[in-house]
Amino acid sequence: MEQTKRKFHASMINDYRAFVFLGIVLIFGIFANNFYTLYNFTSIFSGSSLYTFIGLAFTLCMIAGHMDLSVGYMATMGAMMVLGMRTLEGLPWGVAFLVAAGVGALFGLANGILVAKAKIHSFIVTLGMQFVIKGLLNIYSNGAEISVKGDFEVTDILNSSPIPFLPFSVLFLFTLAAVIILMVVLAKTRFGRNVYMLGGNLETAWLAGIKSDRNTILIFMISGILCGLGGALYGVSAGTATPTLGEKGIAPLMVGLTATIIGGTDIAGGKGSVLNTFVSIVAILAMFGVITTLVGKFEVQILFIGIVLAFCVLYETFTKYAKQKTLGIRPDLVQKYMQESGKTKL
Amino acid sequence: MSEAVNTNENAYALEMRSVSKRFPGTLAVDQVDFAVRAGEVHALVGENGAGKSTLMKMLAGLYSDYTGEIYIDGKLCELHSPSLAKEHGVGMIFQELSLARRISIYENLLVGRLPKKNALFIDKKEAVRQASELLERVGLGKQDPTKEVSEISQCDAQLTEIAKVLGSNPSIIVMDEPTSALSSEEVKRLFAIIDSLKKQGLAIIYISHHLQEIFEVADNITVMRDGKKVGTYPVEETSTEHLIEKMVGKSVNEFYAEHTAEIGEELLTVKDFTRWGFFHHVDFTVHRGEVLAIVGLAGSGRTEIGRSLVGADPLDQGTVVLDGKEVSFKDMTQAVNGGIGYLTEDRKVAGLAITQSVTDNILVTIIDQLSKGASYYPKKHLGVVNKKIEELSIYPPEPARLVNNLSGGNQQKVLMAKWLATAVDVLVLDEPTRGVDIGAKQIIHQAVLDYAARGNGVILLSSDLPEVVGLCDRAIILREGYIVGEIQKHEINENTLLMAANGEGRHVS
Amino acid sequence: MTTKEQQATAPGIKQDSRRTDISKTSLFINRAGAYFIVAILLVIGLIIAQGRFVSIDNIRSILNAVSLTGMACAGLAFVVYSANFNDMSLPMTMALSGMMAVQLIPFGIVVSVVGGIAAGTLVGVVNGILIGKFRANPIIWTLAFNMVLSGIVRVAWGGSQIYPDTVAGDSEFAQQAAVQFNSFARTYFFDGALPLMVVVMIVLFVFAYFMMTRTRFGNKLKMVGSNYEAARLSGVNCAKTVILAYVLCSLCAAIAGIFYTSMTKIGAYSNGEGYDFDCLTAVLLGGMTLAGGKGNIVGVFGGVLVVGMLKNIMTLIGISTFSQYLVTGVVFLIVVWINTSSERKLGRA
Amino acid sequence: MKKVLTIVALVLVLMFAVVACTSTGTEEPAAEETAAAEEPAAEETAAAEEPAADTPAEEDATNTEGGAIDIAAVIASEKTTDNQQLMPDPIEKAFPDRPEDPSSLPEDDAGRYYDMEYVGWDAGEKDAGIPASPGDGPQGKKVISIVHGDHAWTTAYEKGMKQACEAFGMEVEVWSPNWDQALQDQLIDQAINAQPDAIALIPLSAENAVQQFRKITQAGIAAFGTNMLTTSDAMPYMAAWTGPDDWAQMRQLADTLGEAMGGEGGIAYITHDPGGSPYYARTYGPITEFAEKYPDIKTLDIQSPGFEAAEVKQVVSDWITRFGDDLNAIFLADDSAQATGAVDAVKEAGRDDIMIVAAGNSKTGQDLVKAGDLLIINYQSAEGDAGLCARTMAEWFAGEEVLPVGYLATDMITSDNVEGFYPTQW
Repeated sequence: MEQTKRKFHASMINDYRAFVFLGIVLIFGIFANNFYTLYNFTSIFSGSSLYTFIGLAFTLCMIAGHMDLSVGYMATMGAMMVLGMRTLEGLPWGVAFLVAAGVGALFGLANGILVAKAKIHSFIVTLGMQFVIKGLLNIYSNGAEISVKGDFEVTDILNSSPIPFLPFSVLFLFTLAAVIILMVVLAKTRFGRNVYMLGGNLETAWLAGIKSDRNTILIFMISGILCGLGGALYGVSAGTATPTLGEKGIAPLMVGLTATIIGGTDIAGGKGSVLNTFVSIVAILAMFGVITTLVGKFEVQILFIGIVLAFCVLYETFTKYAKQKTLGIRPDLVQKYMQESGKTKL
Repeated sequence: MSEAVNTNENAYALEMRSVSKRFPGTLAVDQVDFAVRAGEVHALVGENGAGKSTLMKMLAGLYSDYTGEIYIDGKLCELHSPSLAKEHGVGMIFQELSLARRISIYENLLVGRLPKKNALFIDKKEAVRQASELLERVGLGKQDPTKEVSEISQCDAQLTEIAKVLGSNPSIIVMDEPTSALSSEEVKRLFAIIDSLKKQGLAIIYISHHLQEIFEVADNITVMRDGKKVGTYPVEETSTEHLIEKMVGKSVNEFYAEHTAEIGEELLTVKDFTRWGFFHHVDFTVHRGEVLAIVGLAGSGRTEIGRSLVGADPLDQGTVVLDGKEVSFKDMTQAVNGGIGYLTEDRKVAGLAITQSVTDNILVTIIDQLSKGASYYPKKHLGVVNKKIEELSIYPPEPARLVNNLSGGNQQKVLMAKWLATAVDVLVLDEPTRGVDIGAKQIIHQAVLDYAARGNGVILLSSDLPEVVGLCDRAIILREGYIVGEIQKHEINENTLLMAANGEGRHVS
Repeated sequence: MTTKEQQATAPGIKQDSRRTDISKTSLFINRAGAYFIVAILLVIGLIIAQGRFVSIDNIRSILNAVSLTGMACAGLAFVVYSANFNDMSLPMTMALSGMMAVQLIPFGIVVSVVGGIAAGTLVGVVNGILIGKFRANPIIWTLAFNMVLSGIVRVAWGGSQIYPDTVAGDSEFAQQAAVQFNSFARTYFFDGALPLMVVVMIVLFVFAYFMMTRTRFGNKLKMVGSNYEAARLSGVNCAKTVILAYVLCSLCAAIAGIFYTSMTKIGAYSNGEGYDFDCLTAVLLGGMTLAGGKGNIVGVFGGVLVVGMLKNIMTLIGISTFSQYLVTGVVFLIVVWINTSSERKLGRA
Repeated sequence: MKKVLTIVALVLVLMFAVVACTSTGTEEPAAEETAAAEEPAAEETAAAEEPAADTPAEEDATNTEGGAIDIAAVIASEKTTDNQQLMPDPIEKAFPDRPEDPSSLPEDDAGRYYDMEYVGWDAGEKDAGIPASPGDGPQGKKVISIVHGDHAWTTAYEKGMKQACEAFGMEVEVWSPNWDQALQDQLIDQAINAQPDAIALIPLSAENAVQQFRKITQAGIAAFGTNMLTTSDAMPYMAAWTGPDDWAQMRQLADTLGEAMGGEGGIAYITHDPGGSPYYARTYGPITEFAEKYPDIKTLDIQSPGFEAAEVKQVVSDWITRFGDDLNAIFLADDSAQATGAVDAVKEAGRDDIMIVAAGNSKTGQDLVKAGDLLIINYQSAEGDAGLCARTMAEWFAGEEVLPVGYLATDMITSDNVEGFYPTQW
């Protein structure tokens, strides 16, 4: 009984803390005026779109044991490309979106090759790639923002809520679709399971004949495509994009990273869930909303997101620190010893 | 042996013909012929470093540069990668578990070949069903395959590992020390499984130090020594004594010169030493000039005693008296200053900083002694390093060379040198010569004896029995975390040690 | 048999990677490190700028421009060296020390500087304890701590900037301290040829050099960085060593933060933004690797020089800010790639 | 486990402390420490309350008996920190005809930037969705002001906004997205959700503003643009726009500088963040002005090193090396960190002859003007910016006619008049 109870607590913090966090935020929402309105939730969900795409990409890489710091800039690239193709080049929307995703894939490919083939740490590769993308973006648009130039047709479609009485905009439905597709891919396909295996135990994966290089490159490419699409959707829904999109405020990269950690994805890889990341992002945005209504100050937002992240890191650190002490213990010897010594507790 | 093969009847499931594998500095496997029939459990025994594991890794496709020929079911195969070996029906169960701990059992079982529902998706139901089937075959039918590996016991993980190998439908299964983490009841379960596999017509190669187990489970036994095959014996025609004689060979007496130690006063006394779940109520004493061996099979708590003694791992109860003073070490810094050193068993993971130079590695234990205040410059102390390099004949004798660019034997010498450079009174040596060539082994052994002869105490934790026999003055036997006996110098030979560790023979207490 | 042996030596088959002989070119590239790039840049600079490049003015301007990055890099090198990736709390360490220093100006210049440095160093102590002792993930923890600090600093000062002369108020003594504080970044020796900031940067690098090579701390840090477990089991007090590495890192960052504040004459939470990755870039260019225990301070100084010279030359050629990002990124990736492959060839990775 | 619990407890305490700090600190940012010390237990209730619900303590002399506010009297009475008028009169601007195709004109032709410089004046009909003025005056009206991000300028703007709104008896909340476009979009959604009477917005992006103002108007709330210019597409969705006339101010600075340079020489530009309206106004404003009036002044280089003193210093030092005596003047888009860096670089090189002009109105800039290091800066009151916006809103609530685009007066600060602008706003 005691043990199941403890297990329950542990799993609440380990596996479901994103939901717990969301719950806490929702409770605090009671004190905020107009928090529980359809409009507010539509806005929270829509606002989560960009962060979700970035968070998904980041989580995917982290499950495989890598870090992709370039997600923020790849998303900016997506937003700039889709609007650039549409407004500056006059291509149809569909082609523009394809170009955005394709460019994302291209940079993902570059990241993947440098990580898998040149064996450079992903942290370094993506750090350098940030500068490269930033430079290219600025050169492409000459530093200026690109907008839909009054062509709000698709923007309006993205921002409309097609289902009555539900706070889901089309933009959010696309986001939700991406979450579900990635969840299915990770859970239901061989590739998805290989991602976990690569992060969990590279040697096992190798011994089992999983082509680790090819899979790593594919992971980074998917990350790029997600960012490209996420950025493109955001850019169109906002009607504009600037090259500085990925670096202002609490940068989208930071929100994605924080949500990944809060969602319980293991920093060393092999464990994680995109659903938890998604829930964390919604919770973070809801928290921003509550704080804005209650306090109205940005500094409190950054403080709270820091505290939540710090709390998760500390929790993980201390449990790991405590676990280290009993690592490798032999339960049969414990049992035997307890029987002999008459002790019931260690 | 191979000439006797008749390819039509009595065909070998596996035949290796004069295979060799060279590592820098050693010939790990030297022209070995080895053959196993289908439906046979073939045990492979030998001392540490005899080449058993290398031979089997060759079979599992971990080396692409072996020489010789390997026939599986009469066909010549090139086992240059793990996936090739798998295709040819070789299944290998490694000593260290190769399961991803945070991933579910069924995925570990079916890694790389999860069943598909259609072109896109895997079929989880089918996967779980297949996994359950596999688990059933190893007697884990009640286990839930969707659990994470980290949630199940060590024993179940070991059995899962076997199930994983079974999943690829091998015709040959290699088990490397499969019982090291199992209790005696669990071992029985494992043997029942092996028996059923045998009946299904699989060829099983079984590597173990537990001779008792081997007699229980094997049909034929091949003995290896120093990378060469000594011979193959049907189990009915041999005995423990006979095997040990073959494993040890005559070289032991030649190799280990007789030494007589001058045993001085008590140096280290350990009482009621307990870490729950690892070792319990361990008492022993080490005298000056004495080499005390703690002998036990893998998983007996040997290493853990050493680690707890120097504060590298926690301790639940017990007292340690060193040189008349009661001490308790919270970490290794205190232990080294207090006079106990610990040479780790895994030099690459926990022993040496292989990306640093020989100098840095040798001096790391004595930085505090050498430094004046905060100031310390390793190049000033090259004398100390050169002396150790000379003492242990580390080759090439370049203090600035990176450890990674040395051969395994010389790396181990560096590890030894780093502890000999200190002024500690007691040295705990955990497998001081694992995976080391004969030459290096001899040098390290001489260094250990010299160290003890200077009036220091040595605690030797080794599974290399000739080493124990050749070096130690007294041995205590550890089984399942408890001390079960003590053997004095005049009684020590490999025979008595092996028997004691295997739970046979006389217990002296 | 013979076919087997031929195959065993055929190309494409993996050989034992532990080499006993060492590739000369790899060793040269590895040793020369960032200075190889410095030399190339020097040649480019000489060609394109026709003599103006090596003028005292230009050299001083390059050094002056990198002095803040350089100060922070001298400290950050310890953290990278200890295999703890990066100190993401660097920006807030700089901001906090600057703001504390400005806030303490009414108590005199000495209290102000000491207080500012102490506040910054405190960040390092917390980081060090959590990462060195409890083994928290260095990236995530320092990132979280940076956010927390950022929040605290913004809340504590109400989101506003503070000016040394305003904080000083009307007191003559405090006003003088404010003037002194603002003059730190504007002090020159030898008739304007040698700015104080450059002197401080060089002093910090020399200090870091001695800390890393000539003290027991530095040598222990090398072992901790290369193999934490091996160092621990050799009796090295790893926790203490890592804590000290973080303390040194934030000490240098705090000094840089005070100069930054003195330079802008404004204490603000945004001081130091972007220094986390900028400094890491310079340190990695200087030949240190994330695996720890590799590279040296001389190399890091070279990396800092590369950053400064690259920017200088690009501005001299007239490359736009946008293209500068691109060039920096590409140069960084190429250098790191060469560095990684030479490390691998030397058997160090 | 104990340790974990301790940490949890600490974090919780910290969280409550923060809530306490900030909820009381909204009105007086500097006093939050004492406030937190005084009432540590009141955190939750304080947090739940509307921060702006506290009625202004100061006695309002302009309050007439009937409760209606005399807007003109309020306008006349309020002063900024630097003793200027908080709510100055908006200024109209004359505008020339629009060229055929501005984008075909060369970079240094003023016509090319016509759509930015004269944005809003010819934007056509206001959108029908803009609600009608209630006509019952500003009292008790709820206003949400969304700024662009945290900055010392913003703090001054916030102060001005609160001071002005309180004087009118309006409730105001100021929200900041910290320069994050995505977050600003979200804040707008939240603001709409809160159903205020008006929303004043400093858009982060001129293009995106169309979408933002459109959204507010479609929700039936009056939208007021402030400070940042938008594209003309956004103008129909605003009840009114107020703010500084960046282009005119830059032209004014350029004129004065051109005269000081004697109509010839080389000039280099440090820009604002590329892409935004200040970028064009503060770079191409002077460039086009010079092209028209002083064609012998040559543009040497344009760089965007951002707002960090060290970076700017490096760029300016490199310029001095590269151009030598050809460099006679530098035009900066910012008079604080950029000015500090540029002045330091010039001094270090001993090139006191280089004239530096900066846009902006910070304490740093004013100090540098006073010290003679900067030639001129422009007077651009942050509080006045907010004040004008509040005034326009108040007038609109009262049903008065407001200008569709109302500019702040353009003034320059030189060493002659700098003393009159102390103490500075930020």
